[in-house]
Amino acid sequence: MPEVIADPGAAPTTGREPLLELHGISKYFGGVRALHEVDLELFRGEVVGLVGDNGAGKSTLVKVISGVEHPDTGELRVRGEAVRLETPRGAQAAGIHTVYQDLSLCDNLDAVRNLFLGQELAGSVLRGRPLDRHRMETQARALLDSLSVKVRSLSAPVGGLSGGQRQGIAIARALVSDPSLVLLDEPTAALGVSQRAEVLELIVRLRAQDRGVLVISHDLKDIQEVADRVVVMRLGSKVAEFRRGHYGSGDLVAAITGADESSPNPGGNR
Amino acid sequence: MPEVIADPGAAPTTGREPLLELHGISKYFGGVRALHEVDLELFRGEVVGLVGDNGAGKSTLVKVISGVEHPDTGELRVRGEAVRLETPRGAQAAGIHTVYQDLSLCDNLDAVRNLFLGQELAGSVLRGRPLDRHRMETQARALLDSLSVKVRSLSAPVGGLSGGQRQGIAIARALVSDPSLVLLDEPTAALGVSQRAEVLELIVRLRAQDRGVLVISHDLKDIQEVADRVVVMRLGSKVAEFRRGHYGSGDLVAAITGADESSPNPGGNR
Amino acid sequence: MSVDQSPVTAAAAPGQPSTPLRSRIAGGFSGPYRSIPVLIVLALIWLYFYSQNSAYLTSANITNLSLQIVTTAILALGVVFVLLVGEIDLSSAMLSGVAATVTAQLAVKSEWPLWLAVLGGVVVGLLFVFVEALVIVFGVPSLIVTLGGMVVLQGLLLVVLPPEFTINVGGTDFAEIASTRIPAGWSLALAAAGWLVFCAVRLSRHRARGTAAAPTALVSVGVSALVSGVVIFGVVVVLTQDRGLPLPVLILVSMLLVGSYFTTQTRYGSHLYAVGGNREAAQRAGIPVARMVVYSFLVLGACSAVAGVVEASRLLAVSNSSGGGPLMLNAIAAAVVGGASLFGGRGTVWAALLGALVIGSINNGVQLLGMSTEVQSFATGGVLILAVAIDVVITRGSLLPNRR
Amino acid sequence: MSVDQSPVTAAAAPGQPSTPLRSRIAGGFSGPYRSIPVLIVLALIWLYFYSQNSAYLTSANITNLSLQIVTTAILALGVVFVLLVGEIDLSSAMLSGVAATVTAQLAVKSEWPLWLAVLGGVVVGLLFVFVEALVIVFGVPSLIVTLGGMVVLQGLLLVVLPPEFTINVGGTDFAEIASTRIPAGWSLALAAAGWLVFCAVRLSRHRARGTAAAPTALVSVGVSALVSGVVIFGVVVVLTQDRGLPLPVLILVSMLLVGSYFTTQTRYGSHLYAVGGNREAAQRAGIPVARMVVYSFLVLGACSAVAGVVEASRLLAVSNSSGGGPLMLNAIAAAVVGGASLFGGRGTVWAALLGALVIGSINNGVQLLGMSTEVQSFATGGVLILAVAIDVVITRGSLLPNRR
Amino acid sequence: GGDGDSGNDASSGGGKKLVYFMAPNTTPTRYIEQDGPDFAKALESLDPDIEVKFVNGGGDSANQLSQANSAIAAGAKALVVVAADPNTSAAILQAADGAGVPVIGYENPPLNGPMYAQVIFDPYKVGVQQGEYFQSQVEAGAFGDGPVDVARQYGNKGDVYTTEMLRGQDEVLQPMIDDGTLNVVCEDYIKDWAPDNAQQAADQCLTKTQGDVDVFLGFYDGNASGIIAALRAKDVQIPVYGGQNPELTGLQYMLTGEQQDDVLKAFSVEAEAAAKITVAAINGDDPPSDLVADTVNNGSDDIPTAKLDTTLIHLEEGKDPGEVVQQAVDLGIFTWEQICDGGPAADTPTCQEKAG
Ligand SMILES: Nc1ncnc2c1ncn2[C@@H]1O[C@H](COP(=O)(O)OP(=O)(O)OP(=O)(O)O)[C@@H](O)[C@H]1O
Ligand SMILES: Nc1ncnc2c1ncn2[C@@H]1O[C@H](COP(=O)(O)OP(=O)(O)OP(=O)(O)O)[C@@H](O)[C@H]1O
Ligand SMILES: [Mg+2]
Ligand SMILES: [Mg+2]
Repeated sequence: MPEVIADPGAAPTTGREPLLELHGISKYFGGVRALHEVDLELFRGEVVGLVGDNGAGKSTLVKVISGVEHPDTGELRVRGEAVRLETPRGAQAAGIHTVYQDLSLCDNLDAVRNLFLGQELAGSVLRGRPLDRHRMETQARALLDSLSVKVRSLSAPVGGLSGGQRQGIAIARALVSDPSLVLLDEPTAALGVSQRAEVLELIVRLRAQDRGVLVISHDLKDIQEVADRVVVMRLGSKVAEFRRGHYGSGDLVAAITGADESSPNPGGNR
Repeated sequence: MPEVIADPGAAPTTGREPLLELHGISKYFGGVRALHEVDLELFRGEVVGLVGDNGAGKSTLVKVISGVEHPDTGELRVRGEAVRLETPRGAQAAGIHTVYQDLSLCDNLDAVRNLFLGQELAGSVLRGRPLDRHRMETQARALLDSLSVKVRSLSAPVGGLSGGQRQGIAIARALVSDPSLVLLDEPTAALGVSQRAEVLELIVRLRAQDRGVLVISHDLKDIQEVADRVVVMRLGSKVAEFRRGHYGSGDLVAAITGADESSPNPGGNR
Repeated sequence: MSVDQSPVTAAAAPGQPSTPLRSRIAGGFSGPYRSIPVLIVLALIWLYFYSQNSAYLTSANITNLSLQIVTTAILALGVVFVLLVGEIDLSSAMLSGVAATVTAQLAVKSEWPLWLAVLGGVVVGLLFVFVEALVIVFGVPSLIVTLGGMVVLQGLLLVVLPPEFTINVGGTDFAEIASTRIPAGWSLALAAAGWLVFCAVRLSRHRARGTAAAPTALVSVGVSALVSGVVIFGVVVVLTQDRGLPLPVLILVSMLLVGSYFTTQTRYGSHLYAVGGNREAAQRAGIPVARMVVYSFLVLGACSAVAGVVEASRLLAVSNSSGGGPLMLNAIAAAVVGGASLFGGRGTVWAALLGALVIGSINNGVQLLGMSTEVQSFATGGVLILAVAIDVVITRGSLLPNRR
Repeated sequence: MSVDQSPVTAAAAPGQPSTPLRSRIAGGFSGPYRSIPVLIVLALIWLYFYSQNSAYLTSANITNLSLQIVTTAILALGVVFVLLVGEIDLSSAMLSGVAATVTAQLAVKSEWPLWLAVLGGVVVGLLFVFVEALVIVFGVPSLIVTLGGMVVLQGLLLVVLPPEFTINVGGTDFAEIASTRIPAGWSLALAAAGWLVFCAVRLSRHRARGTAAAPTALVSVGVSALVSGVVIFGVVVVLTQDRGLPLPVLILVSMLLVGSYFTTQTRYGSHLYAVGGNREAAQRAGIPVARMVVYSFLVLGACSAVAGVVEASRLLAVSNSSGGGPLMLNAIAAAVVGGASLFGGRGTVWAALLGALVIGSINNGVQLLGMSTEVQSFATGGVLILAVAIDVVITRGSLLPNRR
Repeated sequence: GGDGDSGNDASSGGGKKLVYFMAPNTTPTRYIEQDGPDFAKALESLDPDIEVKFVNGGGDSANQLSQANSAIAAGAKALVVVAADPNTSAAILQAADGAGVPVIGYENPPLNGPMYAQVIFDPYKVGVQQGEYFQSQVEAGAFGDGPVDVARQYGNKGDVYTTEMLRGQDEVLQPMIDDGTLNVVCEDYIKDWAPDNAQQAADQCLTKTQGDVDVFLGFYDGNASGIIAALRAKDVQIPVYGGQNPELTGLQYMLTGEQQDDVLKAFSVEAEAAAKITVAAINGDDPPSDLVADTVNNGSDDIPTAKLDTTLIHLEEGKDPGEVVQQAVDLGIFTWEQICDGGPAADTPTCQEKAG
């Protein structure tokens, strides 16, 4: 049972149209029910935390929003308009940028090319869209520095970079475009202490720029720190929603593990 | 400068031969110096934490110990005997088991096959080493349950599993063999709250079984909790070593970032 | 904003079943059920050609077909092993010619006993691929090694052939490999034995699960026994109509069964798939990757020698054109049509049989219709592509391409 | 415990240089420097054959060689594009035959102006690969589509050929494509212009870096200008000895330059590598993957039409054998020898030239030595494998195989 | 193996006159095994100062062209060319013409260009010969009364040789087809002339007609051997006609009575003729007029041509097949040892006798 359902009328987002609305989204993989009738709203200038146990369906939800996976049922609205996001390209056109849990980098390309993948700074069509390598490099360095990501060579294939460096590049990509909604799937998992702080900083900055942010993390402390609203998923369903200040860590853990419910864990192995 | 160098003579490991010794290990990737003259000792029944910023060389060090990468200089001793670990197979034969940061799972195989990869329960050579699928499945379920990892189907390819489920399987592999030394490279990065607790629990259990454990993590709280000794790396060099109870979080962070040193950060971009 | 976004016209109805059929189908055709779509495609091909010419499904033509595909299928079996570990091969068809020539030399000219001569051919096949595999393991791409190997084998074929460049094996023991027919009685007995073993294994597996085994599992054992029985006996009855079961078919089936056992039930098979799926991970798990690559090439070598011997016995001769022609590409295509991936780690040994059947059925049917050469080309190429396209549609359960 | 562990006999000396040479070399041959080992191998091949027969390096033979490889290299250029996005192609050689036949029909029989006829051939090439690419994008493996396409094209060739199955282009404008020689003066002027543009671009790039540009970077600009100048003028001088620079060579070089510009300097090129490197990631980054695959096939179609026209003009005729023979496998092998990967995302367009040069040099040399057919086969296959093996050793900077 | 090849030494014979014998591919055995060595032997006896080099085009015109260029560059005095594909070999002629090197076409000569001379067994005439013998058999009632159901197999579609032979066969057979004496139940072009394709075509023809075929008529011995393999596998007896360009299998199947006829081409005669013409070419003489009696237009030029005669041999009721095959042995095409060593003919009375 949802424990605290945010009442949009009372929220700080009062009267504003949601940037993103999901209604009754379900998704099956063969026999596995990854998402079950999930509803979600996200407003401009708001950070929503998405938490849940491993395999709860968080990444699947993100993939549905970013056009990678297609929901079996349900409806998706961007700025009030029902859309069918057929491809990630479509989602990007709708202003949605995603940092995926698996990073989705091209290991054979260097850091600069990965950073600007699909949004290269290029010349006119007439000249065959020549890359402005110099400007891209300069910007890349600035972006990575702003996240404290240290990459020794910007022109070496990212396949050889460390886990944290790779994650840093994936996150920095969100800064290249100008999205109205940013989805971050466990953005800090592989990051060092200072990089992690920079990313939390970044999230706050994105909110200040009036963008919507959906962030997934297993670090409840981080979530409590940055999220205006926390949505909890369990076994594919949304089970709870908390607003900042109206919950404690215990509430979150209880909702994640389903400890408060009398029924035994309906999932588990087999 | 190493801040607190453990004196083996005074350590709880007194008089015992180290399980693993590294002397002056260096490793270059093209022009990048990933490891520089690293020395390390690891004893039975000891948990050593390895921390450092992104790109500090932690994973490279683990790969050198597990036979994946070959050091350019330096010497490696297992149980006092100098060895050259040419392949991961060789390292395994020496009793070293590694959980890699990139998990190293075969996405096309199911959970059971991944768990027992290379150490399948199989019949006699005469019958062509038939797999004992039934026993493997039973054991796999038990292993995953012990880590609270919930995988709905043990016979679906792991390519479709969630990030945390995949990491759970990678860690559970360490329990299949009977290694004397376990290397864990950021084992909890993608794990949920309860799974993370189980893994910390597991590390303690491994120590109790008198095995050596080397664990890498960016979560300093976890490290402080389980590690008997913490080794700090920066830019490929070992810069500090602390023994349990002799340091605070501030010391760690300072060593990691090099904040205490007067010289400016020698690395960074370019 | 872009064509990719369109307003939802028919919003999903709320009352849908909990697991949509489509996802269930798509999920169901992975893994061991991957063969089902190919079988459907095969049925469509057969139906089509039968509707064009009813001679297509006579038992005589089915026997024809089975003999026409045997060589391709055996070679494709070897190719599947090599594809499984993520390598490719271009030399095995030529190798089959060389191995067959050596066998013919030994059997016909040197008058060795047939089994020893065949063994000689197999040894030649194994030796050659062993050298190739060593070079591949050293780090040279398999495409180059086997392409170079193919050129070398073209020369080798001229060397092992006698000066008159052909050995006619008609009328010798050698010719009987292809012409031997196992009488219906024996064939049925063999089939029955095989089927009983299959059922016994399934049942014992079921028992091994012990108390955990649900009654539904028992039902599934029963169903699979029934289905397999109908298929096995049906095929045997059809193929024995025409003077008995051809020996080459039995050879092919035995090789497939052995291959299937090793790839699915043993440690060795598990490692093959691991190497093809993620070579780095397999190596880190302590699997001797190089050795697995060598093993799979050795299987290829043995298969190609057997394929060459069967083909020579069917053609009653070896010559300097042995192993040439479209055999190599057909074998690779058969493996891929059957579901093996060029990128490694996917496919079963049955891919070899199914793919060869699809390709062979098309060739057989097209030729039966007696069209002109040009039209035959169009039909052969077009139907092949169409067949795989239908397979793709059924497998993913949707007409729409994977959106990219 | 295992053979993998051996006591360290010669423990690493403490006084080693900080960056061992081996790692530095191995690191240096990745990316744009990937071609250097292939060049070394090429030099070795040339040296070997020259030592066997000094006629090998006469300017006549070098011109001969350059004409021999042009067709393969142009086709391989198209193949590189397709390999870059992780697909494969088997049909382009046959397509080159069909496109050449169409061109010959239009130019010789219908008496269209040559450029229009060539355009017609190119359009045919583009149309055919476009259809193939659509099917591939739909989800059918490219191996199957292009194999089927090849069979269809074999029929199509018989259809587009006149009833006598050949068109003789000797003595027509068409024949002049291959026989035209650009006089030494013009060739040198062209080369000088090209070289100046190259230097200017490098210099302006250097300027663009502005204050950040170190003086060492300026030195490297100077060195690269010098080296490229020596290479360009050297090649032109050698190739113009024999009546001037052959037009086909100029066509090839122009296509390579355009291809190189697009793959390395433009957005389009970046996307090609991304699609080949990680298709899923490319798609998620918003790259129109399907469109990129179609584009790369279109490049292949254009290349194969040009290759066919050049080949027909060189042979002075098209016939039912046009596009057959070893051309297809040679083109794929050339791409792979030059450094492209069958698994996508690796290689440069220069791979086409270098690989074709390696293969062509071997063939040319082996033929020059006048060995018997068998020995020629052994030498051709063996040297090809050896050449790539040497390349592998130089590239990884070690004789030892990747330990697995 | 090809130990018939000679002149392997890389260093071109000091001062010797180089002649290149350019074989098309390795599929027909004769050029490597018979024509080549015979040619070299004949040439050597005519002029010991000549050195013959052998190259093999591997079935690819482009490859053959580059071989010709290499040969010219190496200082060849004459090229003897069996074209890999006559239709696309004009460039060889042009290159040789440009360098002033005479080209002697051989058996399957290049088209559409100037040539010194050529030696051929006219494929058109071979087709006529096959057709005429077949016609005589039909008229003799060898396949019973009424329309004769004949299954025809041709060569690779589009090849010059196929087109020419078919023209010859049809010259004789078309009237019979038109008047209903012959009923063609199947006709197949055999891709690449390959026996296995011939076998499959025969298989499918028998399926289609439910075995209702009175006779098979092929194009050469390779077709026949494929057809016979198909018939043997089905255990049916249908006569096979249309042998040509003898291969070992063809002569063996004539001994076993499964192949009815064969058109013999005396390779050694052809090689000798080519040798004589080559010597004349090198010496700058006209082609020897006793040999080179005709001219043939090859598309662009009138080429002096030596047309050699072919002999049709065939089985006959009551005649010892050994006698028939003896003619082939006499021409030096194969020896009895080769014909009788293993294979289907080993047990025939003829072989028992010859081997004994
Ligand atoms: N492509 C797929 N094929 C099959 N099953 C899938 C696929 N993707 C996800 N699943 C299943 O769907 C469920 C939800 O997965 P998801 O990745 O969304 O979890 P998550 O909440 O992101 O977990 P984590 O915290 O571990 O990342 C899991 O049980 C997973 O196994
Ligand atoms: N295969 C490789 N090729 C080139 N450079 C490499 C390779 N592997 C590692 N490096 C470089 O070596 C350095 C150390 O990498 P390593 O992966 O060991 O870092 P790490 O300490 O594990 O970092 P993280 O916390 O981000 O995982 C990095 O600068 C990385 O870019
Ligand atoms: Mg996730
Ligand atoms: Mg790491």
